Amino acid sequence: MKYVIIGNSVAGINAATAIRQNDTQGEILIISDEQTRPYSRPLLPNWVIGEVSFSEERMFYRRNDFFDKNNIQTLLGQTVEKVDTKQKTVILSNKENINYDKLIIASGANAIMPKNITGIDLDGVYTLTNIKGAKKLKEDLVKINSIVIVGAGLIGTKMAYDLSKIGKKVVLVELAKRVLFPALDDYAAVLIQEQLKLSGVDIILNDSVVELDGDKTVSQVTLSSGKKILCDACLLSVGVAPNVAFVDQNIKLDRGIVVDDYLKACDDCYAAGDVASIYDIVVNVRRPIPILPLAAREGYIAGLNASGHEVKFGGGFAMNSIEIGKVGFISMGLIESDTDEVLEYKKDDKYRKFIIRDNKLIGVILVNNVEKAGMFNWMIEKKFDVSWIKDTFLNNDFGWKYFDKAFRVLRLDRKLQR
Amino acid sequence: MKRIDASNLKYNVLNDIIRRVIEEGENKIIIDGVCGQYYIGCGIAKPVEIVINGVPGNDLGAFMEGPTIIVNEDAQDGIGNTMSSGEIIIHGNAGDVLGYSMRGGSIFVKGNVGYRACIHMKAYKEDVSPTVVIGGCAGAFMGEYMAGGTLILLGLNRDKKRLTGNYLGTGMHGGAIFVRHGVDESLCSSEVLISKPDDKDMQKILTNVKKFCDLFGFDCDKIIKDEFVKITPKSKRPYGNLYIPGP
Amino acid sequence: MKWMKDVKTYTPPDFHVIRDPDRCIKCKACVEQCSFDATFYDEEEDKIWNWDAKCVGCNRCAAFCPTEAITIENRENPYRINESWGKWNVVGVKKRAAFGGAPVVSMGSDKPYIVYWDHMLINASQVTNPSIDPLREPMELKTFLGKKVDYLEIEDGKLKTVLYPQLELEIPIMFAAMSYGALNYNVIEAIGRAAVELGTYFNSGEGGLHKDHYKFEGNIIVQVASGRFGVYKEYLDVASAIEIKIGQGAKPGIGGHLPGEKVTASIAQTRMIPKGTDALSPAPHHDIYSIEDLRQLIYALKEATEYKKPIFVKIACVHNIAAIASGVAQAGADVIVLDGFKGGTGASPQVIRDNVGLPIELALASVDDRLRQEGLRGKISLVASGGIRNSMDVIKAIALGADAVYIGTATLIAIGCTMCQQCHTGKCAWGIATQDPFLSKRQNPNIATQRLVNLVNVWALEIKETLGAMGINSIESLKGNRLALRGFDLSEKEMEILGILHAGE
Amino acid sequence: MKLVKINEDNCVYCHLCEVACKTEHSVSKDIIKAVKKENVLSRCTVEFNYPYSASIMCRHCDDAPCIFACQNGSMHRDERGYVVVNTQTCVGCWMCIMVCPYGVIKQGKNDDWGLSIKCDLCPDRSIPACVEACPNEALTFEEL
Repeated sequence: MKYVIIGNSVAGINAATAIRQNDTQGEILIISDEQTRPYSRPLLPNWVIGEVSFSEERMFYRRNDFFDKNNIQTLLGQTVEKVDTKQKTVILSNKENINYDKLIIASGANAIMPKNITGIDLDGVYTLTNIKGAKKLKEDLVKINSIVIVGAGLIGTKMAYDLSKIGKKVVLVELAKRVLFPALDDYAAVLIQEQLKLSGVDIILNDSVVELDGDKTVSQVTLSSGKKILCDACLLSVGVAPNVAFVDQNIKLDRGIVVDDYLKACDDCYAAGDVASIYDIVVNVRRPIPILPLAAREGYIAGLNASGHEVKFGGGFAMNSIEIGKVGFISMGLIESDTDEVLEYKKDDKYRKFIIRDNKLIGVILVNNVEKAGMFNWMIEKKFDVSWIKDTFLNNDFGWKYFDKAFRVLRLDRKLQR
Repeated sequence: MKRIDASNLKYNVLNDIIRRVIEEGENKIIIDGVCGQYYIGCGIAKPVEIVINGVPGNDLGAFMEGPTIIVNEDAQDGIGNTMSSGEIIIHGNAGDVLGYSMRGGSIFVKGNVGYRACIHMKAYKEDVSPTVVIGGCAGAFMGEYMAGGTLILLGLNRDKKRLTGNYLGTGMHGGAIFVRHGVDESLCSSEVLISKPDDKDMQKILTNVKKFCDLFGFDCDKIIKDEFVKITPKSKRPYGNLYIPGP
Repeated sequence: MKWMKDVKTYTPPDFHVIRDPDRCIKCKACVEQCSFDATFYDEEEDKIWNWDAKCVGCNRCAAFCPTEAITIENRENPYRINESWGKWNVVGVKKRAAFGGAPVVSMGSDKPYIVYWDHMLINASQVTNPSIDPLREPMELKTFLGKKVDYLEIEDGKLKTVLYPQLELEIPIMFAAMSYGALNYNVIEAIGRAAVELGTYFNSGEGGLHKDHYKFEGNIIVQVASGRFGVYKEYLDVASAIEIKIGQGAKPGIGGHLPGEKVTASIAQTRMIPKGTDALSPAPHHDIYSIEDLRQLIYALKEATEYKKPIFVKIACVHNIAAIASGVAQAGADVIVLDGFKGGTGASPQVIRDNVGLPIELALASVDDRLRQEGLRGKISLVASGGIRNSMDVIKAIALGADAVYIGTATLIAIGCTMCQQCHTGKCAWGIATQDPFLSKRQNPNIATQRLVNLVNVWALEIKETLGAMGINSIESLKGNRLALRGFDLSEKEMEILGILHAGE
Repeated sequence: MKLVKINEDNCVYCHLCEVACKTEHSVSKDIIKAVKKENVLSRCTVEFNYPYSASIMCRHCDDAPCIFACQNGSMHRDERGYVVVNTQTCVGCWMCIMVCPYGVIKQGKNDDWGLSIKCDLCPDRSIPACVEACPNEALTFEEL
């Protein structure tokens, strides 16, 4: 049995791990266009500003002996040009053909380069979803004194904070009315914005970049409001798009690769991670949810299914954890709703918000008291009936003490598995 | 139905016979010639009917659970001692300590009762509550330490006699005593309150008096139209303030 | 501090809580363990405070402090020393005057009365009638409690006489009557399990028996007291013996009183009373005003249980105990339980506990004497209780004439009790005499059972070793063997009552 | 797999498990230094809601979400099969906290980085420190 995995990151690595657990003999090949050992993508902003380096073990996703220990072959620095699911072949850009018995596509997603911005091809325009983009930014960082960051998502916001921390002048431009738009509501976003402002970040909301100017290198950014900002560089972080250029017609696409409940894209072919369009159990649609915990689990389940199991993937939902300055927050699922029951607790920089629909928890925002967040995550995932316990959600000391004894004992004794 | 002749039988012999008869599955027993034998019906936990002709001795129906005992003459002391359920019907007078600590079932006495009737009678679990109806008069200390249940005193054959003795309801901390024709307040202990029965109480009285009249052939309407008073404890904790934590 | 102390009712604290700030790590173990609010945490100051006036000296905090930062000290009498008044008399007057109530206390009397056990020495064998090594030779501690027949009739090689029901004890030590209500579920559970494991009996006390504890059938003695709480057919049936409680050593002539706040739903159901009402046990049984009346109740219980169970009658030791015991024996009791002056209590008026009654040693000796004189001692069994503190007290009690003993206070001390005498408050920090579900958790039945089993087994070993030293191989041979005892530091009259010779004689 | 069983009916809310945990996970292994100087965080937390109290710590899920959520493999299964965090590599992104269904991972500090603190079932001991310290067998080490 030969397993081929496209993508050497979270989903791919977990797929390989799962396959190796089931099939100690089969051949596993990981193909990636990157040359490096799998690394921790969320740490790229930290790497850019020099907080962490590739000489440190924490930069990597798995320890150095991972491939040897699990007997996994790798083919690094090779781009996949085509996948032929009929012939069960992967065609590389160097025209080499690799046959497979089972294929797992875990090619991830790349930064979106908005087409409607003119001058996007100039030097000094950066993205930060992979090592290539990050390296460019890191190399040029000494020359950069002021930078415009387009898009206040997780990467944009974290980068804005990190860059201003090392003394760069940062302007953060966001189309929406607040930073971290899909992850936070207004109240929580204001807390984050305060932290950003404290560290010197200029935030421009409800505005977008229309033009980049400069002689070879970006020197000015024009916003749709007409405002012009002088800068040395521009970081684009407006989102990611699945990496699906190489798939054939057997694999259906919507925004990502369409998969069934077993993460199967077509016969003997699975997709996992940011590239896969999975079921969002909170908003009830299929879409790629590009977050690391889901990618890992999808990869693992795809690996299990590729190696003979039949494990259902129940779907996922968006969740985020980030710390900006003194404010740490975790948000999960839906963050705003006018039609559902909303519970809120606000006091200074403490914030708790819960959205409940049909007695099921569907959204949570926790700011600065996040240690029990996972319990809510469990409730969302399990569609737990919270009608009898929701009154205690707003307590800052929420915990097992508020549960029904019988339920609590069953859970803590691991009789009720997650 | 089984008839037992109790003449000249010692109480333990008689009771042994009763127990054996019940074990054999008999559910109605008539005992003739009873003359002071103790403990008839004691500790029996089956819904049998025992009819006693003659005067039974002390502790009739003690600890019993379920039987119906009908005494066609007078009865002695300790009737229904600590009984849990069942019914005792006395077609005459009864002696002292009637229904001591009983917690369920009912006792109907046609005539008078002696001292210390219904001491420490108690109710529990909301729905388990004893009822005692006394046709005649009672001696002192009636309802002492009473912690639950219903006691109705009718005073039918009063005849200048005092309706109750002294110390009515001493240490009472639960239940209610209903007395027809009212009660002399000076006989009551300071722990009780005397009031007028409300409609719910009257309903309870009516139900029990009706049964009493059916049993003993009195005119219910005539009895019930007289004034009743209700005696209830002032507190569930009569001695709550006597003590302080020491030393 | 939370609030100023109440100056109007001030009496000096009994204890001083000393906290070593260098050792204190503010882990709050003491704070959570103190059920009397004598130690508490001030979050704002990040400081743990002590409040001496509230400390009862239970030592729970000191026991739990992981760094030994806490020491509890007895406070000296702060008043000018007055030999005829003493602190307790002064405080006693003040408290009564300030609160207008009689102090209720728990456990046995703590006053410095003579303990006769400590004035008796046990004999041993030398040369003649050699001593026995119990580790290698059989040693019989088995005891039977119940009425004995005068003689046995044998017909055709078979026993013709019908024997009275007997309780069979592997060890002549039983767990004394402590009711559900005084103790909580977990403690009764532990005592029951220990009784089963040890082959002895535990007494339910007057509070009825929780349905869950019916599983100890075969090792239960149930009590019928004046309140008749929880007494019904099944309760009588599940018992191996029934004890009629006439009196209790710590409060002879006084009724029981379980305050309404302790009557939880479970206790209400077990006692068969309404929830939250006081559980009042009248001082006397109101159907017992004479020996004849007692006989009536004894036989009522026998009738109710078809003569299958021995009936115990427990009486508190009072001045004419010998005559009373004789009456009880003649009333038909199978076993007489004598409860001595030093016996424990969950709650008793202080004056009664400390002044009324008779030490068990004297009472036991005089009852044994009297019953012998009347030829009754061979027919019935005697159980001594109230102030049995160690295995040698057991030996001495048996030598003075007891068949077996009840242990109560020792049982509680084994599982944690520190005799702080706060049982009546319901706040027992050791989780014993409390119904508070949070405090009750402090008794883990698994651990408590093991401790009780250990205690009684060790006592049994000590008894066997002592018997061996005396050259006796059966506890039966020790019974009433007062020659095995010698007194010292006692008056002639005391020795006469105890029926023992002076040491050296 | 042996785990710490939580017997809430026996918990007396004494915090001694926490103290033992802090001491065991300190550098000095000295109870007073561990708490007063090192400020060690306890891996177990005692909760209280009268009359309930119990010490809660990692349940070492078979299918541990924290391992999946970890962005750089710091959260992993050790050779004993227990879920532990590599304190050398953890960067404190709190992704594990976000998914822990028992809410038992705490936020600590490790030089410049945040550090997820969780129960490691005392690798240097045969019985975890909290179990050994529990005075009432509210925590027991047994097969679950």
